[in-house]
Amino acid sequence: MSAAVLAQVVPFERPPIDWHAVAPELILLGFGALLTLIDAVYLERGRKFTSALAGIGLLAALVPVVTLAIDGNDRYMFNDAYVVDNFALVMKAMFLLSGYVVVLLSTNYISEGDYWENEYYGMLISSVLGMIVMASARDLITIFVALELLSIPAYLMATWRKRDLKSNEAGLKYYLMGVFASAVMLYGMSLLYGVTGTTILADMGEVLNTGESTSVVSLAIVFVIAGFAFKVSAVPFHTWAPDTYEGAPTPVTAFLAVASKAAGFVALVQLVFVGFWGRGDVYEPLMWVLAAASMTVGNLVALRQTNMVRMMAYSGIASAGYIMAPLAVAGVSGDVADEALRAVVTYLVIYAAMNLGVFAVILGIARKTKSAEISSYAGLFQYAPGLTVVMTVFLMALAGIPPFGGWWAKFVVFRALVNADTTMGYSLAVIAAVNSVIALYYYLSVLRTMWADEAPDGDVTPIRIPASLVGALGLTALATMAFGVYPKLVDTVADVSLLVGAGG
Amino acid sequence: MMLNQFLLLAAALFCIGVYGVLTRRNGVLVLMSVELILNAVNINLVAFGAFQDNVMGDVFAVFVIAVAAAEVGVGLAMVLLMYRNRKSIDFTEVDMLKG
Amino acid sequence: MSLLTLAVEAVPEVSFTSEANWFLENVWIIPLLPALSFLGILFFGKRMPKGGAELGIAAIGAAFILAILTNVAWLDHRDNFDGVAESKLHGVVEDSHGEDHGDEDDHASAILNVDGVAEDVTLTALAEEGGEESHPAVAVLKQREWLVNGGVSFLVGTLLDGPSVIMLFVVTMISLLVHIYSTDYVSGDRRYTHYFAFLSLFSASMLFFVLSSSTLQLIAAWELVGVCSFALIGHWWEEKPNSDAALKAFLTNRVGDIGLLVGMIILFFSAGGTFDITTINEKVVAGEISQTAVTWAAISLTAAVMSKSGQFILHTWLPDAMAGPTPVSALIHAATMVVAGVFMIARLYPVFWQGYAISGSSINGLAIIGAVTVVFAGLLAFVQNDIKKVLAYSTVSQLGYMVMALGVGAWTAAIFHLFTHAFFKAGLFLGSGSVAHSVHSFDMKKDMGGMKEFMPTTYKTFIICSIALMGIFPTSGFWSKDEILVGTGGFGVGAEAANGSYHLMLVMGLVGAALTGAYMTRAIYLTFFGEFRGHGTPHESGPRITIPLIILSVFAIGAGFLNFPPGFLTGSAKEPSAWQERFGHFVEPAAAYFPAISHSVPSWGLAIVASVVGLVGPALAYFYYFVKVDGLAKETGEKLTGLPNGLTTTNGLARTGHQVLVNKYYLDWLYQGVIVAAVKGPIAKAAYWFNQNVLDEVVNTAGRSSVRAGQFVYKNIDQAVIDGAVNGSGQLSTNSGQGLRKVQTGKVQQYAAILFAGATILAGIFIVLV
Amino acid sequence: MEFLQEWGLTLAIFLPLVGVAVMMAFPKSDEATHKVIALATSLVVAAIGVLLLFDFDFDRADEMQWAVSHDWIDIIRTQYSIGIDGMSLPLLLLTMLITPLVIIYSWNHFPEPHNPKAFLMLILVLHAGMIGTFVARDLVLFFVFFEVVLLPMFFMIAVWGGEDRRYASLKFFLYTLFGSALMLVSFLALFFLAGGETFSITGLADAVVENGVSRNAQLWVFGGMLLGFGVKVPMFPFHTWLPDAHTQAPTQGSVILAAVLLKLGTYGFVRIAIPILPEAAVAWAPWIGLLAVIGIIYGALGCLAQTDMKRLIAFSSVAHMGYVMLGIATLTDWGINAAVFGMVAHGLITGMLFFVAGSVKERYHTLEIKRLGGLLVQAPRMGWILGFISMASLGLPGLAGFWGEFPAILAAYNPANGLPVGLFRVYMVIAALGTVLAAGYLLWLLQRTAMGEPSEEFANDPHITDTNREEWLAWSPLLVLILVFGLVPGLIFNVTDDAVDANLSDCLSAGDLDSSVKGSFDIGLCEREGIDEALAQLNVAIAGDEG
Repeated sequence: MSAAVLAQVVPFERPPIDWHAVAPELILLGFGALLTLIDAVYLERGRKFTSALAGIGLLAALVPVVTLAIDGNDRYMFNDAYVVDNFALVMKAMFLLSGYVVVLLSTNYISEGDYWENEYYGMLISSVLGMIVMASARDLITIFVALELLSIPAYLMATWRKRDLKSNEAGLKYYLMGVFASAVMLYGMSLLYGVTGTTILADMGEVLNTGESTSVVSLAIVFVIAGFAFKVSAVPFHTWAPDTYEGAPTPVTAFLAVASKAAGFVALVQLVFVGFWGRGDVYEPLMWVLAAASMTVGNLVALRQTNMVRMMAYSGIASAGYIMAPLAVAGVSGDVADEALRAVVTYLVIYAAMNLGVFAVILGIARKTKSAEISSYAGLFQYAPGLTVVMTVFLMALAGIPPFGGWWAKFVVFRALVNADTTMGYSLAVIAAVNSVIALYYYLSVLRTMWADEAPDGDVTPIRIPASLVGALGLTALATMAFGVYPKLVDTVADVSLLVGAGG
Repeated sequence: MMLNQFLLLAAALFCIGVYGVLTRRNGVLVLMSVELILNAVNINLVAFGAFQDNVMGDVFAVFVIAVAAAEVGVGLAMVLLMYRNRKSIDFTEVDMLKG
Repeated sequence: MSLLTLAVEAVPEVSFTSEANWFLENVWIIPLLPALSFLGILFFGKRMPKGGAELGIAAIGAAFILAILTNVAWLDHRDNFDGVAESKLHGVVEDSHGEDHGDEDDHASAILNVDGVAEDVTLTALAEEGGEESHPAVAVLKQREWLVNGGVSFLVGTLLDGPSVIMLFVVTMISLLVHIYSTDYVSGDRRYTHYFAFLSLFSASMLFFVLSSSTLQLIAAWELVGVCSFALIGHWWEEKPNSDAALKAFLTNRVGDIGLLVGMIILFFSAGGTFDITTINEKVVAGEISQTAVTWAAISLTAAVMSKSGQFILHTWLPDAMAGPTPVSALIHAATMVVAGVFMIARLYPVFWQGYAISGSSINGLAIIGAVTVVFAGLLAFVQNDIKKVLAYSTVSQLGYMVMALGVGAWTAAIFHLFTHAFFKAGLFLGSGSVAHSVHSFDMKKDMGGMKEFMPTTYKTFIICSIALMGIFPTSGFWSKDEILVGTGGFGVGAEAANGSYHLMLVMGLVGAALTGAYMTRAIYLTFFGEFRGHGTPHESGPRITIPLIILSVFAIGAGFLNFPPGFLTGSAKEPSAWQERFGHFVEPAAAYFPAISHSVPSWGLAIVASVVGLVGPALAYFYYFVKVDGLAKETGEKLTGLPNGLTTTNGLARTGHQVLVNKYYLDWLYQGVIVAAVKGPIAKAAYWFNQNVLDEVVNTAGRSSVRAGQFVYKNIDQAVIDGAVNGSGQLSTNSGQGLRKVQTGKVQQYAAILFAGATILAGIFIVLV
Repeated sequence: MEFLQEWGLTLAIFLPLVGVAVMMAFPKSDEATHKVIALATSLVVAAIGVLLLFDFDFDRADEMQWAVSHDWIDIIRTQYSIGIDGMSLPLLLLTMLITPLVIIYSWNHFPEPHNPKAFLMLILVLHAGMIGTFVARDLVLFFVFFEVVLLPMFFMIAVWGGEDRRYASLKFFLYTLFGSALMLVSFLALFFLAGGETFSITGLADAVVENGVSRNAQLWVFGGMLLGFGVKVPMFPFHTWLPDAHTQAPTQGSVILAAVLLKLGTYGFVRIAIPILPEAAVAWAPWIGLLAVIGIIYGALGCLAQTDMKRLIAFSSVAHMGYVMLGIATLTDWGINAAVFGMVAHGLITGMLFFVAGSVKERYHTLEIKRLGGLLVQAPRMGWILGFISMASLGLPGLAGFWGEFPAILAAYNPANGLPVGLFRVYMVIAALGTVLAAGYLLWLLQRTAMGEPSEEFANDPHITDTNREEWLAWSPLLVLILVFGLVPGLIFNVTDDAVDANLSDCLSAGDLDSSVKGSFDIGLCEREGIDEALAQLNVAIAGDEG
């Protein structure tokens, strides 16, 4: 009987694997394993070099990415389930770099807290691994796996400070919302699979393109997008973000705010540009609603925050709105779509630089004040002018004041919206414009506190900042300024297109 | 013909799961509710797979099951941690962070 | 062209001139001298032994000599000119422009670059370009480019003709005398050096003014003299009244300057975009400019004259200006600056000639203003106890004569009166100064009286100058005033050739003459007769004060002989002999830029009438003061101050009149109390209130502003503004932000609910819509 | 020179930033080094300015010189393109002059909280921004520099300002940012309307015509710019940030603000708004003129109501910029020449006024006019300087101020074709009236601060000393220039004239109007009688002379 069953089984032959293409993933995998091994073997004694090792790992994984980029031609594997094209490479590089910066941020923070350290980096690396897989994932299964691979370690990292109730709560909320969202998303995916009979996005795209529109499809699309909207903390799926950001260890917050948000967007654009390409009628208005809501709610609530991290959480929600905005017009035409994609990528890259920078500063200040309350930043300019100036650069960049990076990011978004020349485009542009003024206000009031007010306890002993943090600050500040002054940098990397996959 | 019944079952499971997630105060029960949703998904996948006879659905289902295991593992760890720190696994009590 | 040539490029030299001699060519040196001395004194004055005075005197002295030589040269030039049968001028054009000029520049600068060294060209460009026949022009014009704007180049230069030549003489001479006088008068002053510095600056500006070849230059100099007068009136600025007077003077003049600017602008454009005086005049004469434009220009310029030359209703600053040191009053507020207005009319005479249609009319704005000023100012002089105030008002009234003369077309007479008046009025001021110097006061009633014993020289000179002022034969005043009266052509006087018959002006003129005589008699009595009412024993002033007085009084007598009316002594009214109208011949421009004004023929009758009237005033006053009051004082032994004030106390009508006069027709009250106070007070406040309340509030919600604006003082408003402006659209937004926060309860399952609700609702929407 | 022609302006822009970078390397404590570095940098920049002045070809003042143009951001066709012509040269040099002077002045006058490093660094950043704005020939580039200026000024006020600094600084920032947001929007709109081909100013001017941008669109875009620049100028209804900013800012801040920053707005009008959108300019001009004259009278009245010296000066800026705007509103090259001259003059004069106000504050620790007095007694030189600049500021001929005012008034008599002549003549009279008020408040200020006896409060206060060395060093150049430009206005007019004319006649070719924005006044005059005959005669005569 069973023999008979076995007899039916077609002999399995391994699909061809392009080792060069998967080299980054493999390297990270290796380092992750290595770290876990070290942890198992050396226990405490591993502390000394794990962070360095993690850093090296991330940079090492960058090497094949670069070589791939130089080589330049797109590679497809597992009948197009796994693609390495420019877009993928750019995003991978960004993930690896921001991961590296997070390592820099973490080094002292983690080693000074009395928690296990080695797992931390193990988690970090596997989460980044998930992200770079996500960058090339072009079918539902891979996307799902990648998503979980990057999420589950993130849950744990958020809960890192075990004995701290806030950290617990942060992790718990993040986890619960996460699994719930992904469950909903999976349901949507299952429906999609049911309708199209495939999980490969490209094929799915063709089916949806030709197939008539059924309500099931709409439902499925909404559910799937909702899942990732949760990841990028777009209103109304944002609720977890502020709490988690506030409670989680700051470096982890930075990681979530930049890397995992970016990962969410990667998935989103892949779905929109490859999978749902034909169904602009559904995802465009959906994106419009999400973007508008996120920008407005995020900024308005941010106005009333007294805690810097929490404020950043809301500002992050708002920026999620900005990044989504171009997707609301993506379906108009091929060129517009390309422009929209570039806008998204540009924004992600610049946003990574300036946001990580902000968190770096927050960490630096917290080393002295042990607090992220905005009021505790008063008079910073008197005793930490350096930090103040850098923070000014970052916040102004976020507010979009030239010549700091952010203006260019906003500019491309506006351009994408205006160029589409549709009502939705213009209306979003207006909303975005209004919002950037509101945003300016809360950024400014932070600056005002730092520059103009007196230090609360008159204590003006300068802050000592460890080398790694300085490194992080330097990197991010440099990038932010460079992007702002010479946006060409971003343009070259952001010059990508996904439509080839969807055949226009 | 056959398909719809599976889908309805899955939908029912899904709804029950959601209901549980939203209403159960006990952490463990919430986790179980999540499992219900995932199983609804699995049923969908397998049903569709059989219906369109390609293996992708089954593969997907397998992945879901595997991942779900990991998820629940983490989840239970968290509930445990919560119990350790505050001697309770009532999710409604967890609201230090708000606003 | 590089930077180095830029400076040069800014000043290419262009000059049109008859083969005039060196002095006429280089007259620009004259203003330059005092200008240099100004800088010299400013920077090194304090280190000089005499505190810079010597430098000033040296400079102005040199200028004076040059001025005399210039006058001589001019005399010669003027006569030769008549000799030139075919009246043409030789044009020399030095062009450092090069070809490097844009097109629009070329036709513009072509106005000047009528090149060709041996080319015969008449005085002014357009006349030449137009190729039209033009009057013989005797003036010497030298110009350089000042700036290029709108592709047109503007010139700065010297226009030397009769009026400017004579003014050179007057200004430098009086200035020199005043310098010398001052070395004694203000010796030991707290700001001795600054004083002389500003004297120099003033002389420079005034000379620059009289030589101006373009209206732009005219404006510049006009303002500059104004500033000098400001600085010198406010010389003792520690005391508020002085600085007030200075401000008043400057601001009043500024009011007039609106007229000046507007007028000049109108002329600029209607003359086709040029500031060049000769061009403007010629075009007006040639009737190339619409009557309306000219009229408006004339009217606006009249405003300027009224303020600068203290014509009635804008004259009020002049008496206050007496707050300055006396020599300054003599130089600036009697002899020179205040006649700038008159001179300006004379310069742009065609404009007024046309604008007011002077020839042929029997009344016009200019004339009436002048006439009114003559009388009203004369009356005011009666009630002054401050001797300088008396002289100030008499100055106003005399300026009235000049303006009136110009108004009735007696151009030469006006200049002539300006000329003579400069001497005797300066003499009077310096005289009063000399008296005040010894009694340390200007109050005739309190601190003077019987001065003739103490200071004989001053007394004699003062008397002479007074007689000249009263216009009694044969002093200079007589001749000039008589000419003016003739010029009015009222009641057929000088009818054959009069430019119009201004009866009213004639009458007013005569009345003015009578008044002048009367108030001067009063002043003389109060100052030099009766018994001394001051303290201490006054003594005659030193030579540095008396010598100028003597010189001036000599001129006060002699200056008039320069311009015997035709038919006097020799010759007949029809063909004047060499000595007659010498002055007129000397000053009156014979050029395309001067209107064809006809010269009235003098009449013995009027001369006699005038003299009689001129004597009646003094006679009455003499009777009242020297006989009645003096006698009263003698028998009662009372000092003058204690005496009942005759008429004004007995007769009600007279009393009110007296009141009105004492209050200067309530003009000051009107200006200070009403207008200025209003602008500085309510109006400005209102504007500021508007700023703070309305505008700022508009920045925040317009609604709240209108409600609150009223009851909020400035600070509160600012507070309000903070909320408003800062939050911008924002109170609302922060509130809504607050509201939205409520959603963030912290309960994870509610979050989940929101998430799921969001998903399903959206899904529902799209299922329905799509 | 070749090197400079290629790199000079770029150096001028970025050297200050290099200076900042260098200063970062030194600890806050050794102030001497910071001062030296800052001064040196600004002087080198100034030196570049001098070389530029010598290398500048004044015959081609209407062309861009030292022009450089490289691709910057291809996808929006933005270029890094900079250059100098007769119109921007004076302003550029003014900037290059003011900054070193401010640094010299600061030498021993650093405001509290004492932190020379940061202070000087901010000044240098400002410097870079200002220079960049004046040389930019590309809208995006212009915008970027225009914004760069904001932050340093914001901090200068917020950190070193007076009592109300937090309020003033934020108000300043939000106002100007609001303005420039609108400006950016109109720039983008213009870019897309004109075919999205280029951001270069000249390029857009042509593109607007080629793409036949609708009159309506032009009006809207111009309106946006009007707001953007108008706030900066500041024009009448948008001026309320100025008094607060000036009153609160430290002396150095006020000086830079008054001397250069305000000019960015007016410069924007003459360099960008009018050349690119002549038709809209004609439509808006009457309104601009109206706001301008309102500003003149209004600012003057504001001054009369002030009790604080610095605030008074601030309001006087509103009035003076009113004249500049009036000149611009006439759209004649007379008016615009006057405007440019006015900008420079106002820069020198008001800058000086603020310097003096600062020094007075330093000595008397108050600027309340009624408490001051007798400055001439206690510090005679400073008193005379105050008198001198008051005279200059009230537009006395022979000093710089006059040449900003009079030609503007004059131009208003006869605005460009297509503008309501009668209306502008009314403006002219009102503006002339403004000169009286100007004299009023300035002399009034002079009388109550400088004249009279010192109030017993300060009568024998040892701190009240006469002008000191740094002050002389910092002031004398300004004083000299005020006089020189007053006597030889050609130095500026002759430079700007061609450039302005070129810009306006560009409008002609670009605007494709019914001969509307005819630039130079003599053509504008053609409506009125007189000139054309005159010109005809001229040509005849010239021909005659040649023949």
